[in-house]
Amino acid sequence: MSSNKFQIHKQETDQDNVLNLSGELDLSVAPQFHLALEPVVKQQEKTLILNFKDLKYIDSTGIGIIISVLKIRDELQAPFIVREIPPTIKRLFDLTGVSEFLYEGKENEA
Amino acid sequence: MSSNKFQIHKQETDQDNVLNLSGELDLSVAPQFHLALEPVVKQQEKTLILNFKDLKYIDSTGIGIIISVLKIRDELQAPFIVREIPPTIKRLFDLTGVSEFLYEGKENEA
Amino acid sequence: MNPIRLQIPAHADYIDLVRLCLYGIATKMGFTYEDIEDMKVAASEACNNAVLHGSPQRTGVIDISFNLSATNLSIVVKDQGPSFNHKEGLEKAESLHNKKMSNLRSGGLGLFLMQTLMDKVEINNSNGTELTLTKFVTAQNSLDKE
Amino acid sequence: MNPIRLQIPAHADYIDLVRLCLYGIATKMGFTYEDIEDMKVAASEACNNAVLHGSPQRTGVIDISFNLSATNLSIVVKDQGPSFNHKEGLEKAESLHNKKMSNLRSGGLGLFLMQTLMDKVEINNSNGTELTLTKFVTAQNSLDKE
Ligand SMILES: Nc1ncnc2c1ncn2[C@@H]1O[C@H](COP(=O)(O)OP(=O)(O)O)[C@@H](O)[C@H]1O
Ligand SMILES: Nc1ncnc2c1ncn2[C@@H]1O[C@H](COP(=O)(O)OP(=O)(O)O)[C@@H](O)[C@H]1O
Repeated sequence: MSSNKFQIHKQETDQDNVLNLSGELDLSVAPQFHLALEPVVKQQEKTLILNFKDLKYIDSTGIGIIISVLKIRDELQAPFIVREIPPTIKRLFDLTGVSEFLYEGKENEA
Repeated sequence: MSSNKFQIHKQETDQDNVLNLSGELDLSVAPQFHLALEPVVKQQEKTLILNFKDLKYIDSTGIGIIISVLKIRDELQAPFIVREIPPTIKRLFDLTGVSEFLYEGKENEA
Repeated sequence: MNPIRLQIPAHADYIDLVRLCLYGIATKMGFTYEDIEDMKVAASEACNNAVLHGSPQRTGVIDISFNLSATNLSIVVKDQGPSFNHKEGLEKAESLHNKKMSNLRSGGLGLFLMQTLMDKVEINNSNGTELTLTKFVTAQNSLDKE
Repeated sequence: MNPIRLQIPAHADYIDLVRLCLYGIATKMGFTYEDIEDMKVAASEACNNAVLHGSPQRTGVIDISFNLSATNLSIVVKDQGPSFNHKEGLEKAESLHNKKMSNLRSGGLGLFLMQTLMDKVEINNSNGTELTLTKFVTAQNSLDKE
């Protein structure tokens, strides 16, 4: 089915791998998110950045994937930053407690 | 129920009664539309103007009400103008043939 | 595939939910914006009729089912109301073109619009009214398979 | 009043239709934006579980019903799958607060979120899983009667 409900726009620099997420991150698009993470999640030398600015929806499926990224990056001692989390999504990060493990970076920061 | 799915904003001048329609005009809001028309549809001395600019949806319920307005205004030989019909709504007016009976006025015209 | 089913009280207040669901389904299937708008109106006309003519006590329900295939979407609208002469209804349904102002009626455009906006309209009247509205996904926007 | 019913194939692709319907219904009832967002997540969590745990062959369907009253909305999500220890599930559901990174699991937040985001969560496991999520319309945005 082609609903384009979730998009990932990737930006790569010498220092960072940035994934800009937009749309609805739910169970149906989890495979798509995994696929996009696969080539970057184990790159220790680059900072992995998830930008949530245009994300409209997330639930425990997406939060679960973020937790798995957190754990992999932590084990590798590799930098991982989240950015521009909209209020409705921030609320879910806070309620679930995943916020406590996330490092929120500002633009121009790696 | 309070869905505010359909709104009518009325503007009255010395010459005109303008009803600006917005939202979805369907069966559920037909009584609301009738109620708004009631005090103006028989005022012969003023031009009755329906502005469709912000209307997002119409079906045969709304078109039927417009036909009844057309007939009343025709019998009274009173002026009736429609304005700023969006393409999707114009298409339905054309398909049903109601377009042939409507006089489309421009802004600044009564 | 199993159809998607929606059941609403036979009351005008809930018909917009049918449009909302239809929008979600048709978007998934890759229908164009114009086709989606056409289907929204046709499905609403069917539901309007089910509410106005198919639910004498307005206490009933309307069953809508959305049957998805790779080539088309069929929307079935079912009420428990009395039967009517649907063959004649479908044949006589007509627009206002070439009519005189004095001959216009404010009703009677529902079946006309359904026929005009959809590719196929079928009515089964054996037990309540079951109206099937079909639209084909046009070639340039056909279903992307996963 | 009769509930509004939605039936979808037990597949992740159709869960967004539940959110769409819920959005339409909750808007009508006068729920706040934040309450609607909360219910969308909770209902999706219930549907996710019905797809992942309640439909072993993924050939089944999920039945959702929306029960509207003047004071609250109850969303019932029903699957035909195996039963589970839902008392323990509900009691043990917890957030990640005060955990160590090494103890984090990437699953297990669904029941916690449902309980946190809704006013009431009930599970009936006698025949498949029937999960009822209830949210009260708060005073300042209570249902406007027609
Ligand atoms: N679901 C239905 N149950 C009973 N009668 C129906 C149904 N749908 C349509 N009809 C009959 O067909 C007629 C034509 O329907 P339609 O073209 O939609 O126009 P309208 O509903 O405005 O009269 C209706 O007036 C009604 O007599
Ligand atoms: N509808 C269901 N049918 C069967 N088992 C379920 C259902 N919902 C939840 N469960 C069980 O409860 C557990 C906890 O659910 P949940 O908190 O949503 O987390 P998760 O689904 O991520 O494991 C699931 O792992 C599953 O074993």
